[in-house]
Amino acid sequence: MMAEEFRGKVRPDWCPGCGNYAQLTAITQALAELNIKPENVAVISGIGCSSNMPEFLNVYGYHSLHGRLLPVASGVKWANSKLTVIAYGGDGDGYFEGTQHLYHTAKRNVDITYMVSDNQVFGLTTGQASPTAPIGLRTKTTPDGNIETPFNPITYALTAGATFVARGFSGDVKFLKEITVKAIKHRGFSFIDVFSPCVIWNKANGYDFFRPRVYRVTDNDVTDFNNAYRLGMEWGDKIPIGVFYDVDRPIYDDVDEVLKNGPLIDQPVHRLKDEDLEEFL
Amino acid sequence: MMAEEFRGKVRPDWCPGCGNYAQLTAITQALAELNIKPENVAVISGIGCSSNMPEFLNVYGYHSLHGRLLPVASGVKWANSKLTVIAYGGDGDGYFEGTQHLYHTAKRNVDITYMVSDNQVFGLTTGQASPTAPIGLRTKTTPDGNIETPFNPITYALTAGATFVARGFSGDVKFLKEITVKAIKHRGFSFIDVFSPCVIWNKANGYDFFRPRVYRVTDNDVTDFNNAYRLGMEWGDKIPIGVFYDVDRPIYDDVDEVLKNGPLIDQPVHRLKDEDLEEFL
Amino acid sequence: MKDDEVIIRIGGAAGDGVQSAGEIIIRTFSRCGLYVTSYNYYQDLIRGGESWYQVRASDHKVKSQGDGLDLLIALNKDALERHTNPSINEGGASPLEGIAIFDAGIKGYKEYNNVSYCPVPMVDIARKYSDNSLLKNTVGLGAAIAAINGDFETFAGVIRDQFGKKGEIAELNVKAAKEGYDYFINNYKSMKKTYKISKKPKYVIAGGAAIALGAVNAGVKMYVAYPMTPASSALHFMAQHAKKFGVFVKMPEDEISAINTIIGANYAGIRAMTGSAGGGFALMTEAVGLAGMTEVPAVIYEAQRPGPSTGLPTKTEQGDLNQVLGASQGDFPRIVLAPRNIEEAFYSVQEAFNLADKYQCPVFVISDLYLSEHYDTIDKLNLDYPIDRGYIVKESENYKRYEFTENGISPRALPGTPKLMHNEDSDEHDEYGNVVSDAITDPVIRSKMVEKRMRKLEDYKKNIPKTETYKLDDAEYAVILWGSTQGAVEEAIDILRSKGIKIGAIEPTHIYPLNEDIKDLVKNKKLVFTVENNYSGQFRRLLRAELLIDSIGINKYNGEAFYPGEIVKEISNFILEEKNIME
Amino acid sequence: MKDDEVIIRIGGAAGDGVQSAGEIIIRTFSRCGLYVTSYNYYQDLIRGGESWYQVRASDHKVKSQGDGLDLLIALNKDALERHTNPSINEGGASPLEGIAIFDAGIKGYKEYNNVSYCPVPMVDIARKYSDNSLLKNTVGLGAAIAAINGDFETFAGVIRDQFGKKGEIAELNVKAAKEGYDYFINNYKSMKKTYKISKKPKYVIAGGAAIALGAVNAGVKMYVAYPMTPASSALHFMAQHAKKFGVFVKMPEDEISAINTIIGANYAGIRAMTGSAGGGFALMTEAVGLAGMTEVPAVIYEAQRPGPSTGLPTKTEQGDLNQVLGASQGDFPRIVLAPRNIEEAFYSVQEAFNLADKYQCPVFVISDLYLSEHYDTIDKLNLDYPIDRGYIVKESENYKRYEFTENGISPRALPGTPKLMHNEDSDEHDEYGNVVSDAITDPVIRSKMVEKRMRKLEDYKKNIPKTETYKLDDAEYAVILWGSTQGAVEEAIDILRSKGIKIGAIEPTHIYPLNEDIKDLVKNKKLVFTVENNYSGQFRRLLRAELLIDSIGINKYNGEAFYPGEIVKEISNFILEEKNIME
Ligand SMILES: Cc1ncc(C[n+]2csc(CCOP(=O)(O)OP(=O)(O)O)c2C)c(N)n1
Ligand SMILES: Cc1ncc(C[n+]2csc(CCOP(=O)(O)OP(=O)(O)O)c2C)c(N)n1
Ligand code: SF4
Ligand code: SF4
Ligand SMILES: [Mg+2]
Ligand SMILES: [Mg+2]
Repeated sequence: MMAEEFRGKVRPDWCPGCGNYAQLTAITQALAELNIKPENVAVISGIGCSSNMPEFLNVYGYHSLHGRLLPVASGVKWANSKLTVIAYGGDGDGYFEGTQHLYHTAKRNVDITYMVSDNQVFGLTTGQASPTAPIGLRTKTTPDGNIETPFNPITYALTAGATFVARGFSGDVKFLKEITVKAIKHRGFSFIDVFSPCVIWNKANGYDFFRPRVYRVTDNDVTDFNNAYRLGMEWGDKIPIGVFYDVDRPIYDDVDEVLKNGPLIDQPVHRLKDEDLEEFL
Repeated sequence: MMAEEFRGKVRPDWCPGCGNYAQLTAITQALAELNIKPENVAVISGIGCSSNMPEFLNVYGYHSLHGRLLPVASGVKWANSKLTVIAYGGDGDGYFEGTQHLYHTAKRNVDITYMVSDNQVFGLTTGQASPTAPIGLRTKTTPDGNIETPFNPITYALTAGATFVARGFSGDVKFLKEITVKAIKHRGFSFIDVFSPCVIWNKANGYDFFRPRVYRVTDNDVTDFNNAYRLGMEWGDKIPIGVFYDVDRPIYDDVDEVLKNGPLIDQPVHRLKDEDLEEFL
Repeated sequence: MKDDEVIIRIGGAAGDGVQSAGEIIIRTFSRCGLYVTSYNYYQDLIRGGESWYQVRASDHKVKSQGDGLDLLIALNKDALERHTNPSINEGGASPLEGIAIFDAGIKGYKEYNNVSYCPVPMVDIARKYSDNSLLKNTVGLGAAIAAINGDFETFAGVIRDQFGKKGEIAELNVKAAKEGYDYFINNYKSMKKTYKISKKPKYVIAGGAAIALGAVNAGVKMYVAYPMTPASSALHFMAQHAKKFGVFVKMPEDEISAINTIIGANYAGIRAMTGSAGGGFALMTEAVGLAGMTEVPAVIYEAQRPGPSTGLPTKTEQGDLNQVLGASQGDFPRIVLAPRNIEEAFYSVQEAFNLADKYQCPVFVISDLYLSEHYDTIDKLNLDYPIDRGYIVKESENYKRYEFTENGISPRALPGTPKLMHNEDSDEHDEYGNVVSDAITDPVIRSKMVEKRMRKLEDYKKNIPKTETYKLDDAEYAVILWGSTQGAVEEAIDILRSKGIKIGAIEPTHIYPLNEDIKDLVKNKKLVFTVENNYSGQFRRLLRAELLIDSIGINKYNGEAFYPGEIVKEISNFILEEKNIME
Repeated sequence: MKDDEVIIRIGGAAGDGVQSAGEIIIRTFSRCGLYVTSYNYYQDLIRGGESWYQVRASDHKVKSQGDGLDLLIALNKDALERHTNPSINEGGASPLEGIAIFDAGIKGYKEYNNVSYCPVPMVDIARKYSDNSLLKNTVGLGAAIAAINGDFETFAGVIRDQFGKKGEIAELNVKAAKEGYDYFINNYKSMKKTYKISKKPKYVIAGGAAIALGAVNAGVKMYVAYPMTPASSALHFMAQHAKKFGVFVKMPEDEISAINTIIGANYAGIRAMTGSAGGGFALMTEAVGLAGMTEVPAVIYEAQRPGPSTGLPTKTEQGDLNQVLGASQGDFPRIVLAPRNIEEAFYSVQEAFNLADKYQCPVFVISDLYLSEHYDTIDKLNLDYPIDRGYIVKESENYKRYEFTENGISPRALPGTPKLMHNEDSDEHDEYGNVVSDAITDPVIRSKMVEKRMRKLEDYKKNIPKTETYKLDDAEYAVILWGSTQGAVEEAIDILRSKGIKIGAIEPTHIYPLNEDIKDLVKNKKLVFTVENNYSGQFRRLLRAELLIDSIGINKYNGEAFYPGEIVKEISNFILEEKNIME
């Protein structure tokens, strides 16, 4: 497959320079590399600039509600586990409105890939501080600078029990693509937080901020939880990107008595017979 | 003050033996010990057996919605920071419906005390598996046994940034009271998960399960995050109870430009004057 | 108190085994071939508190818990005094006029006329067999079977099934029951009732289970819900039958997750369902609009209980109609069904799935605590309800997910279908599913897309089944009802007719949108009443808003279901008043 | 196109500075003492896409964006062609009949009649002063001021204020503008308009800011909201003025948190408020019932945009009425206010706070994108709105939080008050606040408590201000409107009256419950119309449900606000048809 075959007819409407373009590239290239058929891919998004993604792809796209992409994606995957399900959304979407779903979806180890475009702001609603906004960031809602400790997506996902936890950067598409390939291949809940500059509302923390700071982590022991947690806490002059954690654990479908029997969509419908009603006599 | 003065006129309607009685005792004794006036205490609860608590107290009680006690409690505290605000609810309430609020309230370091009655089930709705239910627990919703990894309240609260994290046990009321005193005195978000047997719906994990396993932790370094996290992960033959983490960090009111100026309820109302409208000319 | 029926009530505290005793009686009657209905009065707490269970049986269909009480089994003194007190105040329940069975150890109770007190040494007998304090209930039930001249062997069979797993315990119970039975026979006089026992067993089923069963028969493959009374019983039933019926059942972190998960699953092509009660459903409302906008089928079970807010969690009301009609912003097609009884609940859910697939929109099945939690006997269920998955395509040239069609129904392509990849969007979109609010909003397409969606409802309106009626043909007065009040209203109508008042009922089950035929049905009626279990007359308002039909509201909002006698009284008053005015 | 007014439109792409150019024009007019209103047409994306801004000014009050267009400033070729095209299709906007100002570099555009093309070397002039591409807008604005015979000095003052912080830049802009101004004067003919410039400056304010200001003046101490267009502008205003006005502003994790936080704060005794749009408000509905049940005051600002679901985020609609009325299960008192314009929005919020405190219930202020996001000039705001905190007690013997009173209003005791400790409960409760569904549910108290709560609404109904009308006294036809359609409807009425049709308007602002006086107002009208910005006629249905008033719906649902001309056309057709039938 070619990455282009995964590109939709609609031209992305993101601002020139927006970090989301990198994720679009990474996702289409990863799908091509993995040789997945477009019809077998479902991309589910929330609401935000980033969440406009499905429209720009040639797959089954579902642009849902702010913060609700993970329940929708779980429903899709559980209904038809033959599909490759990717959830894609913003940091406001996933770490504010959808915090709860992220935790419990990760805990369940649902076999989907979740990529977050982390730009530290609400892009689409014109630039309020998001949960990952650094202390001091001035926005429409924080005119005197943000005062809340930023949300840490990595330690959150780890604590939740995600079996694949990674971080990417829109300024390093090649590496992002590699991470994405691994995430999609991973059996279980795979999570990628991507530093994705918003060139309009968060100029202070754009490519110029991250480029000198991020460094690729490649030789870490991805099965070492404590090391992953430590990497997640690392912040400052050096900020790691890469796959921090990657372990093999049963997915939800392995342990559920019904899902075990194969994709629900292929399981026969049970029409009631008289003997099914015997318990009511 | 005497603990009895904090007892309301309504007799608790919990089942005989229910773990919640211990929390009622611990809270009333702690308030008495701290010599707080009943009128200056607000106890906010969610919905569940545990959440019936406010009715049994002689304080300002607010029995809110399932999972929403923390936003309500934050509103109360921010409105009138002279009040001692205690949030009390169940594990379904706090770790399912309210997961999101717990995280963000802790992250903000709102100066309230949050105690959770953790019985691993939904008591009031007749015993479904709660997020802390152990693998294999058979309930109405998990007739073949629970298959989800249990939620870990301790590591969750720590990751969220709670500045006081503790665990208690209804079978050790004295220690629970001591923890509660510390939690209320703590300036910032203090969190206590309490093993609180439900003698009706979770007989397998009641006093008999916990009593031989729990042990008091008292000589730990409560400022050591990693140690606290490690204590939170400890499970099996030995399960620690006690204050795992207790650090001093600015509370939300310290850093907000308006809250800084004292209780909102005491701040004068700003009636508009003509000069306030000048910016519109 | 009619001769051809019997009303039995068991009273005690929560945790006393009141409900399971009631269920044993129901099943005994059902296996005797009688029709039974029941009423469960319980509190929002696990132990203690007052609780009672009423069973009414006859050889003809009984439709409500009924007025009157023939036999009381009192499990404590409080229950004995409460249910014999002529001014009993349980929201409409009648005091006992008949036999009271209770433990001989209960002494010093207040005595009333019309009651024949029949103490039975329930505790003493029970102690002979076991320490289990619930065994005394069985003794009392045995005595009750004697009191109503019931068939002990059928009863013993039910007991054996109930305690089946524990063979020895079952026999123990049967023996204790027989002692209770014999004690009554030897000491007291049984009542005379004329109903005939056929021994052709009937089904006994509660509303929640009927809803779940209906979903199973409609081919549901996924049920995702967060517990909330009175919707939980369907969830429990589903969970317990998940493996048997091949339904994936999940209790997620909250109601928001529940509905969005089933929307995902329906989008992916299976039938999936969720259910909740008022407050839990409130949390789902945003997603209702998502299903509406993306045109994904979704079946939602809304089980009402008294509000506002947490309200009375274990009581009944019909106060969520406004919420269901107002769920989510904007205009989009939704369909609301309100089954009137347990049997209909089974079919309504199946119809809901077909409608959801056909019209690609959210479809609600509204119930209430009374309907969902009580048991009825049912002759037979027709299991052949056809499944129709609607307009799903596998191939298409120039595929348009939201094609402008005449009836507004556009072709669905399920994920996995080659070549038909497309976008489904909660933003307003064009026929292909592409957003119209980006580069330039197209107001023309926007209008057309709104109209396309709403045309589905116009199409549906043409296909709403004729509104059912009860004794309406010659009626001068009409009662409009919806949902679970059917039984009480129909029995009230029978009583009023026996007094010479020509009255009938109009019984819409497809409550939104409404069938316009109701306009004809109310024509020329002297007075039209709308009976509902809420304060403000939510359905009465709907009739005004939709059909400009005005009516007199008969409302009850104390948490209990209507009793036929209450309706008779209120309607009689209005008719009397009207006659006075006429004269 | 009237002589005593001017309509200016600036068209370009998102990110081109369209909106800020529009605001400069508005402010210029306002400082000249003219009345201005505006219309903002933009897309749901940050850069690119089509966007335009319309300003209408006169020396008398202008109430809508108006029909017609006198002057276009086109920032690109696309905009030039679009707005001059006679079949322009922006949901009702008129094509240009007048002057088009655009950069002289734009070539090869399609030309239309009725347009006088006035290219100005905007880019060339701008380049002389700065690299900033937005400077060319200033040149165009300068030319526009010349075209309308405007006062350059006032305009320069606005520019200076706008770029004030950067003194040098301001002067640069003024100079560039002057060149544009001079270029126009030297090359083209200005238009003749008869409005008088007084130079007595007026206020310019947008709806969102007016809402926020109203809250401040009502004594709000806390505003908690999660951003959502079109409610965000109030949040932004509050955040930016938090310190100045002493309001604690917080953006929490979600809307559920927002509303529950302000309920906590109101319970604790301060005035606190939240706001959201359709989908965000859907998430708040459960908590609306909590406020209703616990009788905690809560003011909720609901700003509508086209639905369902995400819909058209930057467009306008009045489609959330059903949702607001149906928010949360069960029956409980709620009050809904719908201000008709920006000035009224300021007062409505203050009234809402007093009503919330008086009736201890949720009170909604409904707005829409058009009302919240556009700017109007306003003469003066009365700042003396009285604050009334309602029935709060500090002492009481045998204190009953939910005392059964005649008007249903019970005494509140705030936390911190000695001796009045009590419980407030989302479960049904007795007068003391203790739950009635525990040991034994008391159906009598339940009914009484429902009635007590609902009596508050009866009391309120007696106090709803008289419904306002417009030219209704001698009217044969009536238009009912709610909310932001006021301006377009009143202007339509003026036009219809100028054609000899006697028509007036009925303008309820207190839309739930409704004042019964509307029944009288519609009496004997030949035809009654309800104009609203939605598909299904949600307010029309409410009039039927509440007052049995039927009307003809005039509906627009393409995302744009009504233009007076559209209403004139539709109403004329109906009246013509009616006359034909009559004859
Ligand atoms: C329930 C709900 N609340 C609020 C909104 C408004 N809204 C749209 S996008 C957005 C935030 C977007 O931020 P983020 O998720 O970080 O995405 P980004 O635009 O930065 O990619 C919000 C709050 C909404 N659509 N739905
Ligand atoms: C929004 C909402 N969903 C569901 C419920 C029903 N409900 C009441 S209590 C409860 C769970 C109680 O469990 P927990 O919080 O663990 O408290 P416990 O009874 O065990 O103390 C639920 C689901 C509700 N009241 N509101
Ligand atoms: S506003 Fe920011 S996040 Fe949105 S498209 Fe533009 S650059 Fe990207
Ligand atoms: S059911 Fe369990 S949690 Fe509830 S009161 Fe009884 S013992 Fe306590
Ligand atoms: Mg973002
Ligand atoms: Mg629990």
